[in-house]
Amino acid sequence: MTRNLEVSLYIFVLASFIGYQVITRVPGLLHTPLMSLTNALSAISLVGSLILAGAREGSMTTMLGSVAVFASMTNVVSGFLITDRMLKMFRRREAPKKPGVTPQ
Amino acid sequence: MTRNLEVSLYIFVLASFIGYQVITRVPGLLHTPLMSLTNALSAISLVGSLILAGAREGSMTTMLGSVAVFASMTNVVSGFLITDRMLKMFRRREAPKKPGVTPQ
Amino acid sequence: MIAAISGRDAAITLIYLLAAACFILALKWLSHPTTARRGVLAGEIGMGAALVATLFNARIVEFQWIAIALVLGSALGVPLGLLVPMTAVPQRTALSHAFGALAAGLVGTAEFYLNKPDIEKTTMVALGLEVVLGFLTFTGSLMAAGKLQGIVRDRPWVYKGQNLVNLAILGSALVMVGLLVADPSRTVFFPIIILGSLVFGVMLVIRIGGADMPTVISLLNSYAGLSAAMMGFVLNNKLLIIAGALDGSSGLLLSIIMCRAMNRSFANVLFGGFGAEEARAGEVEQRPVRSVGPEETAMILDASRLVIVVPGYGMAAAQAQHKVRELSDLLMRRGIQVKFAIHPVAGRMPGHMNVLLAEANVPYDQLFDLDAVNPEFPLAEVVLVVGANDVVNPAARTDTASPIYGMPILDVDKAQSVIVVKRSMRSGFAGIDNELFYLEKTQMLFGDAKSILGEVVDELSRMPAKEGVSR
Amino acid sequence: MIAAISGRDAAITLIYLLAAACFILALKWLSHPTTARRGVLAGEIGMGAALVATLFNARIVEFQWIAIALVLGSALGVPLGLLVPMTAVPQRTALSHAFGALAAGLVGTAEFYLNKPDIEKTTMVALGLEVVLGFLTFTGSLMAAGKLQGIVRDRPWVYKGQNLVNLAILGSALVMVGLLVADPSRTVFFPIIILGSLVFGVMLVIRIGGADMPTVISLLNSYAGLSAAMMGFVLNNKLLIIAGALDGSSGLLLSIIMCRAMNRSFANVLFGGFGAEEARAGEVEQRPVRSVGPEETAMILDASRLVIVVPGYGMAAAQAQHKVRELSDLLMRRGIQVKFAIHPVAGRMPGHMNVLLAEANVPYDQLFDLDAVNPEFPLAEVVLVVGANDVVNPAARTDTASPIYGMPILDVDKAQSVIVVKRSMRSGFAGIDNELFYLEKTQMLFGDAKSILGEVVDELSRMPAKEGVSR
Ligand SMILES: NC(=O)c1ccc[n+]([C@@H]2O[C@H](COP(=O)([O-])OP(=O)(O)OC[C@H]3O[C@@H](n4cnc5c(N)ncnc54)[C@H](OP(=O)(O)O)[C@@H]3O)[C@@H](O)[C@H]2O)c1
Ligand SMILES: NC(=O)c1ccc[n+]([C@@H]2O[C@H](COP(=O)([O-])OP(=O)(O)OC[C@H]3O[C@@H](n4cnc5c(N)ncnc54)[C@H](OP(=O)(O)O)[C@@H]3O)[C@@H](O)[C@H]2O)c1
Repeated sequence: MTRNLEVSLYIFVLASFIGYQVITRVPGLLHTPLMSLTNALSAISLVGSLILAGAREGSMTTMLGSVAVFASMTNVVSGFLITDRMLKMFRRREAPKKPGVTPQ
Repeated sequence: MTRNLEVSLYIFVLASFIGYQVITRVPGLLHTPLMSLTNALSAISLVGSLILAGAREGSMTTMLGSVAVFASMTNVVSGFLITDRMLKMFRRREAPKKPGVTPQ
Repeated sequence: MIAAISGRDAAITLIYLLAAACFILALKWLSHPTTARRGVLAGEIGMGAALVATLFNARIVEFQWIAIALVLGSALGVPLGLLVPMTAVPQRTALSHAFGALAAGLVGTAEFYLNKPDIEKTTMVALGLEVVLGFLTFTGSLMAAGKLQGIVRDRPWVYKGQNLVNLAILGSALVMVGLLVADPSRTVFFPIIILGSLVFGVMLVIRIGGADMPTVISLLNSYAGLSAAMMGFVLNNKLLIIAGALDGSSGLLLSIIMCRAMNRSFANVLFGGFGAEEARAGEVEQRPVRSVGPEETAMILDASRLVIVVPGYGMAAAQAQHKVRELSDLLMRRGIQVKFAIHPVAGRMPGHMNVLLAEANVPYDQLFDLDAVNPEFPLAEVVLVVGANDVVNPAARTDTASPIYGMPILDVDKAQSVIVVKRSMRSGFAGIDNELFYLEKTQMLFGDAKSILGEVVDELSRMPAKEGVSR
Repeated sequence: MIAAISGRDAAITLIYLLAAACFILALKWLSHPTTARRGVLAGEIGMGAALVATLFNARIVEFQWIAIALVLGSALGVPLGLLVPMTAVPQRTALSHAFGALAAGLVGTAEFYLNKPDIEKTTMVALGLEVVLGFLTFTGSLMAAGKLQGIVRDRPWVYKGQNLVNLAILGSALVMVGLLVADPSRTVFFPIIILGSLVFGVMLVIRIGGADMPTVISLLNSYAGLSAAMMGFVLNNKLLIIAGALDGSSGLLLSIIMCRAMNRSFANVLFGGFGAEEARAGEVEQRPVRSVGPEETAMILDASRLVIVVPGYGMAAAQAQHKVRELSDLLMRRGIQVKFAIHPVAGRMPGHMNVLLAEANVPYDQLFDLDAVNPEFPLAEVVLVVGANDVVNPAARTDTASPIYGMPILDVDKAQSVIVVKRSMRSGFAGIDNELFYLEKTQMLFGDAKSILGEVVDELSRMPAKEGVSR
């Protein structure tokens, strides 16, 4: 066992607790946006792949890294965009009083 | 800045988040027990003082350490005891139907 | 162990910490519609900061590949984010899990070949998990997306001893990880591990019916998160661990919520071949039902004070949400109170109905969940069931033999009268008959939800406005 | 940086992690009375495990002092835990903050003298904060305890330019910490820092009235937690950091809750000298009020259907909670509904009333908080105010000049009739007159809460039972 592992374990346990706490507070109303948002967030694996793609440590590493960057970046962009698109649609009572209002 | 500091900062931030999350969920009903419990928990500084008290690194260290151990241990014992004592008293409707029941 | 780090690394570290905080806040703010978009913003800020900071990492020496990958990724991301219709959200989600997991798997692979043969044992464990989870989630999610999109055939592919075969595949992959932990120089195993995981992903999902996909997708979601967290263990990057853990727990919780609401176990979802039943029980023996036309429906609705609308998968399938909105607006302007009853697993993914109705611009304070609305049904003169079936099936309360027994349902049968919009007497996802349709108080409005409700709307709008009506 | 650690240290580390998890669960389970005691158990398990594990630390070579300290600590802890009456809980809490903070301060001191002169800058910052926070919390909490116990005179000690002096003391202590960070060999500063902190603690609290102590105590609580966390930074012990952070946030949140409920700012609490006003406005000019006797009170109560009891500090001061319980039981057995309205800052600490009533065995589902009960007052024939004053003072709604203006109160004045139990017309903690007492519908039942309510109970029990009463 290494210090790094020790640290990682602590971080993981604490973060999982937080995840449990905050996510149980998300109402069913927003479960679909929740899915797409957490999705975008976990695309942070970007930081791992960026280093590989730029580290000039053999063409294979560069290639794998670049593909990974591509995949993650796709998730980042699409994830945030679609989440925001969904959330924009959620409205309070006011709006639909005048019907025919198209979702902005 | 050292790796240790980096780690400590992460732990501190995450733990504070958790603290905020769980404690905002404690109902006013239990705020007094909450005080005494967190109190007992923070007496975990015991682990720090134990090492000093036992490390045979000069009589001053030993002395300071021992006093610290004494102080923390007092909090541990009294904190848990009184919290449990309070919580034992909280009852659902059933109990007081037959009046004169003395708190166990 | 005072290991000092350079000013630049310190800065990067702190930015990562800030990013982690942003991510947590993002999810925290998602707890209410009014703050949700702020949450997205927080997430974007964190992501942007982390990305930029990483580019300053000393190990990065050449940027052209990074630039290309980022551009291409964005180029694909924008359409995926902006053009995908709301009804295709489940597929899109599955697809992005596939991408995320692929990234994790590839990074793991690269790390292995960079650091072999001297990889510290615990690191190797994490790396192995990262790769296995990554690649099985990759193919699994692709399959799921394919099934939902109808590219892969939806019908579950089941044969005897299937579970054994699958477990064997997964098992051997894990065993080889173990061997690599013992001696990382046995590099030959690595490709086999990858292959095994890829195959297992396919096998896992191929046996599951399309309707169960949402649960599986959430499960895969938590795998993807876990795999990202493992990547964090390998690179000891705390931000990765945190984000991974958040993603993982969200996936896990959602799948648990779904299973609960369906009153089923993970095992049942993964190995039950539930979808198969769906296929089998497709047709049900005919029994007399009262059917009704659009015009009469319009009159019944117009005659009542409180109407509760219960949307289900059928509304999604028919894209009828806009018609439903029009209808409810019409009724409300005619002084009739309209409420929407949303079952947690109505539709095909968590929150499915909420998103569709929001898209159709129905205010969310008009939507009520199970517990809130169930006491109201007895007060409703009419309940309009739009393409919902299982979630309003009384068998869940009464018939212990039924596959959905114990699943909490909307007590539509307690209402004063019920109108059910569906195309036929065919059963829903659970593939079982629904007593509700045969009740005295129930009338069937047969037809495609969108078109038939369109007719109801026309009828209503043709009716003369009532006097002295105000909301 | 692969820094491998021995098997023993690894074990200790994992046990610490487990302890941390236990602590978090402990607070989580405190979110409901039915799980709360499990929470205490979790906390004890975590603490026990951590303690034992630490004894295996390689640095520990001699155990006699540890043994002695542990024994003495327990010897003092048991009576403090078991014999302290519920009404003295505030003092006890203050005292234990003092102990905890002292421990942190001493450890910090020892660490400094062990590692000087080569102490890494950031470590020195943490160490400095630990020591300053530790020692100022030590004396501050002792003062607070003393005031609440009546050992130190309660009346705030205020003089001109006091804040300046205090800030100067604190400031200089912090400056010297800065100097030590720059060059840890300047050890001469260290004792001065300690002294400054000790003095500042006294100065901070000496100017605050006893009634404000609870807020101050919570604030000191968060300091103590922070100081423990800093100790964790110094020893880089993650368990310490976590526990400290939990303690710190709880203290901070509680003090915020109190300030909100009193509609006051920290600054006002710490520098406002609120207690002083209390002293000044002790006596209020006499105006006519309707007073009532125990017998009539008994009859009025017996004649009503819903009685709401509003307990306040007076109930605690009089130890009247058991009499109140008896009264409510009598009434309920006579078919009268009894509810308790608990204001968040009724009494002298958060949850004060809840604990006292629980001690008197009142079921907690009979207690209702502000938001839950306020709509009910108009329905109550009688509201019985037992030693509450500020928390039922309508001035908080109406009189912008009042010091409690804006503080959310229990709308007792909206009830059909009110009976107020107190000894005199003297004002409460805020030291202001209370319009409620002069209303048409209000009657004063003068006397010590315990004895006078005792008489009411006797009257009631002497009354003939009503016919056909059932709960
Ligand atoms: N929401 C989730 O997260 C989730 C996840 C996994 C599984 N599930 C399962 O999915 C089911 C959801 O229940 P549900 O009541 O919403 O849907 P359902 O039980 O699947 O029933 C949908 C009904 O809609 C009708 N329909 C289909 N297309 C239509 C159209 N174009 N126009 C009108 N009607 C149409 C179908 O009848 P016709 O064919 O006769 O028209 C069908 O009976 C539950 O069993 C749940 O367990 C949900
Ligand atoms: N709970 C907290 O956490 C907290 C913290 C800080 C400050 N505070 C402050 O404390 C106050 C609490 O309000 P409160 O209404 O509960 O209490 P209060 O406003 O302090 O009034 C208590 C009343 O009880 C009466 N009383 C005292 N001893 C009595 C006895 N033996 N028998 C009968 N009556 C007796 C007193 O009148 P007589 O002298 O005429 O009997 C006094 O008017 C608020 O102003 C709050 O801001 C609370």
